[in-house]
Amino acid sequence: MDRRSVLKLGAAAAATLSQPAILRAQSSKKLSILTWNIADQEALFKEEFAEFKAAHPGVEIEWLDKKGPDLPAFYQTQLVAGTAPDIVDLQGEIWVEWAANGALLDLTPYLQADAEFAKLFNPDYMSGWVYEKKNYLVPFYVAKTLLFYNKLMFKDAGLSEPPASFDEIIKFSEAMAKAEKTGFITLNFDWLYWPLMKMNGIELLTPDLKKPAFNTPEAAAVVDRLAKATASGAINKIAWTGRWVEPNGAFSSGTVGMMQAHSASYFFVKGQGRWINRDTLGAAQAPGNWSTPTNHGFAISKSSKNPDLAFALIKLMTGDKWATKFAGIRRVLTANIEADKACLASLKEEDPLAHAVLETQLEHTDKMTGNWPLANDAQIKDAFWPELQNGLLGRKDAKTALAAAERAVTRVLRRS
Amino acid sequence: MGLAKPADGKRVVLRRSTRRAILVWAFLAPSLLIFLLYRILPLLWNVVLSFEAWSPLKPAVFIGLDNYQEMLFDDDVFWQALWNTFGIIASAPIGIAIALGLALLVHSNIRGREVYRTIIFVSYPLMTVAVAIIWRWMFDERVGLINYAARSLHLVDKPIPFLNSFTWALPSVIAANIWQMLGFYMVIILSGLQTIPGNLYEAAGIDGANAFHRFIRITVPLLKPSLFLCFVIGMLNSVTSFDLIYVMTSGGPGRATEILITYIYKLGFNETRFDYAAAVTVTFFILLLGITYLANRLSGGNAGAVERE
Amino acid sequence: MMRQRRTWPIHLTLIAVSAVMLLPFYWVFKTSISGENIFSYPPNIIPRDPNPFYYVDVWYAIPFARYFLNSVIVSAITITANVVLNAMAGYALTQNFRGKGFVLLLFLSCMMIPFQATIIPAYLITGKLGLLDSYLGLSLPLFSTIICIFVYKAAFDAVPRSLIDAARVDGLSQWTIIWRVMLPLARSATATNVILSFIWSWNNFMWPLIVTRTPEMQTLPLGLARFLSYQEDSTGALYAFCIMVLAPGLLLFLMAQKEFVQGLSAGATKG
Amino acid sequence: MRALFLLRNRFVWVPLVLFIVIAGWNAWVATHDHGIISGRVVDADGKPVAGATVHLWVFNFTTFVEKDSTTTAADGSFRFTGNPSHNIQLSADKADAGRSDRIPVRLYFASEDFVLAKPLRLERG
Repeated sequence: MDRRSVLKLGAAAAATLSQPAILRAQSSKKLSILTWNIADQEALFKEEFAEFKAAHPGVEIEWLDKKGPDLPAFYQTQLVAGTAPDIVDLQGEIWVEWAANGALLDLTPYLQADAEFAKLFNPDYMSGWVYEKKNYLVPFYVAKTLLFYNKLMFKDAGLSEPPASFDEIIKFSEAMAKAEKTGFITLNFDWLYWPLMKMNGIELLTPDLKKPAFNTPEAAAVVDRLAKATASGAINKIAWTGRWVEPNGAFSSGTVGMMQAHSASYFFVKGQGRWINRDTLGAAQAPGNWSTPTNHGFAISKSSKNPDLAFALIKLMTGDKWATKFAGIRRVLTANIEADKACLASLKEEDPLAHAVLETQLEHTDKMTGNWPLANDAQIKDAFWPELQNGLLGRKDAKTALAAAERAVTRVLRRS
Repeated sequence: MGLAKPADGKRVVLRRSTRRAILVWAFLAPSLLIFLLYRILPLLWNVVLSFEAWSPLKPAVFIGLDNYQEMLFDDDVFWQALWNTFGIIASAPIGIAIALGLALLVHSNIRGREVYRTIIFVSYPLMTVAVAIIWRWMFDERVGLINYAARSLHLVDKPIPFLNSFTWALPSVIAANIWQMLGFYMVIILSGLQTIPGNLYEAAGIDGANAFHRFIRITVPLLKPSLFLCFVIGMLNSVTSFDLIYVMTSGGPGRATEILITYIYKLGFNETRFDYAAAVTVTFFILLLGITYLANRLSGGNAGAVERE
Repeated sequence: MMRQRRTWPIHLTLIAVSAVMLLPFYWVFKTSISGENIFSYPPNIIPRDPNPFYYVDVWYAIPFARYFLNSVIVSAITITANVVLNAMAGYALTQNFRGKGFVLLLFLSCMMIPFQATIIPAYLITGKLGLLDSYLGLSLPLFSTIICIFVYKAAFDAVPRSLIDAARVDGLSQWTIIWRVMLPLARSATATNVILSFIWSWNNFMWPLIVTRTPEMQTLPLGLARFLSYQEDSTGALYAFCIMVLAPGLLLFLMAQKEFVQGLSAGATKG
Repeated sequence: MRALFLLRNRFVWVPLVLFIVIAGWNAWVATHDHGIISGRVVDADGKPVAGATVHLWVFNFTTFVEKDSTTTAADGSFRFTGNPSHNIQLSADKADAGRSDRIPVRLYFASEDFVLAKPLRLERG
């Protein structure tokens, strides 16, 4: 094989291989939608898209799905390259930063123009998507933390009711902890542990969100108690080190008394814990009814060429018909009032436990915490959490840890 | 794509030396192009960015050395990550030492050496993400094999939460890294051993030098190039082993396993601070360059793969 | 060669080490075929009622065949490119020419640039080339790798000059000499190139994550990563997936390991 | 002769073996994926039950949802066609004869033809 044929080969290969990208480059009436680790619903989405295309002939829809931790990285590279998907499904508070930086489209005009549609949703959840009086997202599916408890372990420890106060959480945990067993565990990403602080009246920042407010003697006392309880094994260490699989796995192994987690955990736990049924698993509100949401909502990229189409698609996907279908299959609440009613109604018979869990998601929606509209939420989290972790795991004493955290957070706040 | 035209003057009549030069550069061109596109340009991009304030949606503003200033004087995470990185670099020799020992054993012509070599090497080709998953679980506090073994042998009475403890997290990650690199080191060292003429040993044997002396006087000096190569590749492999830490601990607990590469990634993609991340990147690059240079000097210069006419 | 002595201590040590190297494999395999909840303690050493159902789950949980195909295609492209480009570069480096030292230095410093840190610009460049979300875009950054270049350089250095001169006298062109004389003699270097570039492209995680857009272009590592943060209990499936992802690499390695190790050794010492 | 020699090269025979195995497996799948699930329903004392309702539950994300149902024939046998899944459960009930517990069934590939070895046993209460 001589030089020329090698070159030909190379050229040919190059041509064919770069084809797809080039083709995708054109085509104007195209919507691309990026979802957050929910590839399991492909069938449903395909149906929805089909209906949408029927209503809007000539529109093609490109559906992308990325796993949780990877989606932000992906979306950012897309932003930089100016190829951001029209619609993006965002979790937690990550949207605020992009909204503040002008990556996302302000949906308020659309929602005002279509009051009927706006009314479909639970106002408390809806208000979670507002930054500087502008509404940037439409709820896709919602979840907030609750307290799961292992009734078997409660019985063994002579306990009947779920804890009604922070003190009781600690007391119960100590009562249940022995050998392999520990009393309490919590998810810790996205501020999901914050109810523990809030129920002790601790605030992260001053009301104007300009200065840290958490470095107080009270806070130090709380962190200290948590640290001591962790050291003694009353609280499971994984509460402060695990991410998703570890804490849920630990709880579903039946050796942890209580778990503070959002409703999505139920299905993971149910899948793994053979011991779980109506009589053995309890679902209650955390003391003070405080909870931290991790909601999913649809936003529209400002760079979108056809925002109206994009909003139309969001409307279709979150409207009563499809929201109901989605809630039914995925067993989640959507903040779409009708859909959630239907979902709960059907679950009451089919899966009373799931019903009990999801019911908590619609109670006390006014008592949500840990979801501050901060443009630099991620940076504050990265500054705050590792230091708090030092305190909780007894590497530093509570005071020093909080002081260090305060320094770090102040730096972030000063920067922006 | 990539295949540039080697313009060797078959038809055009040129002086041989010129033709050679053209051919050489033509042959180098494609590779150089790739490195230019995916290594050098990105590096320059980082260098420029490190003097600016920029986020994907805001225009870049020149801010001089502010990023570097913050990094050096106002960011303890950077220092933590830096020390951890050093820790990992320092661990490379451990792996190399073990590999050297194994290589010597395998090198002594015993039966089944091929089998041993294969087994020891087999961990290298594995996908790092998978390795990380495997080891995250080997180290697991409750059901990890290591804890299980330690407890059944009554070495410990309480399981050790390796990846969740500030003291153990980094060593655990390092162990996993060594586990993966061991075979690679060994093969390179083995090949080094094979190049050592046996008669040298015989001569030494006649001089009555014992095994240890032979090792110190003959083996080690002649292995320098291989050892250097091990160190450089091993170091680069470990300090850029992003997947491993990303999956095993993602830098935690606290910042216990945060190394520069993971920190750079977090700065960029979690905190959208590409400008600051660029500053760290540049520092990181200079650091690696410096260490490699030192290692080269220590191994008596011009060693290993660097250059050889 | 060292003096012969009792070999059983050596065997003992090596067997112990081998055990350490192999145990993780066994443990993962065991879990992937036994349905037990891995959070139960104590774990059993031998799998209880082994079954392949986790593998079935994986197969249907993601479009495995598609991801697999993508990985294979990308790897194939990368391997071809590596063999060709590295052989060329390696050959060039065997020649003496002005600026050689500089090139060597450049190559070496290129090794020091961590790829994770260059993702954004690399992404932009790939975008400019119009290669986003295409096989070529996925493999381009790995088209040429420094270590492999040195492996080839070493192999070519090993070719006796006399042979080449003889060929020249016979009036063979540079090109023919490379194709007909050098490459055949550098077989082990080629093996090394094939395997290393395969490993690197097959295991590549960060780059595909960023550069692929549509599900149709995803590669296996991305599928693997997806299992890490999945809603349902997928731990067993996760390890099944690990096995399924590792198998091809291991197979190729075991098949070509002899040439591979040779090539690597050559590169390491004569490099 | 040449061919035989080639077969001795592991880069030839390993892929070859793989190919044959895969081809064989696919052939098997292609001929056994009608999604036919059949079995029998008996009552507490093992007598076949006619006219019992059998439910086919299919795994969907985190839960099993009812995909299909049928009634048993005189000999207590039932037969589903077009089962799409690889991870299903079967249960039966009849007004006067009680209900069976859900039997999980794992298949080696989606919509594999399957015959339930142990009949579904209806229990009162």
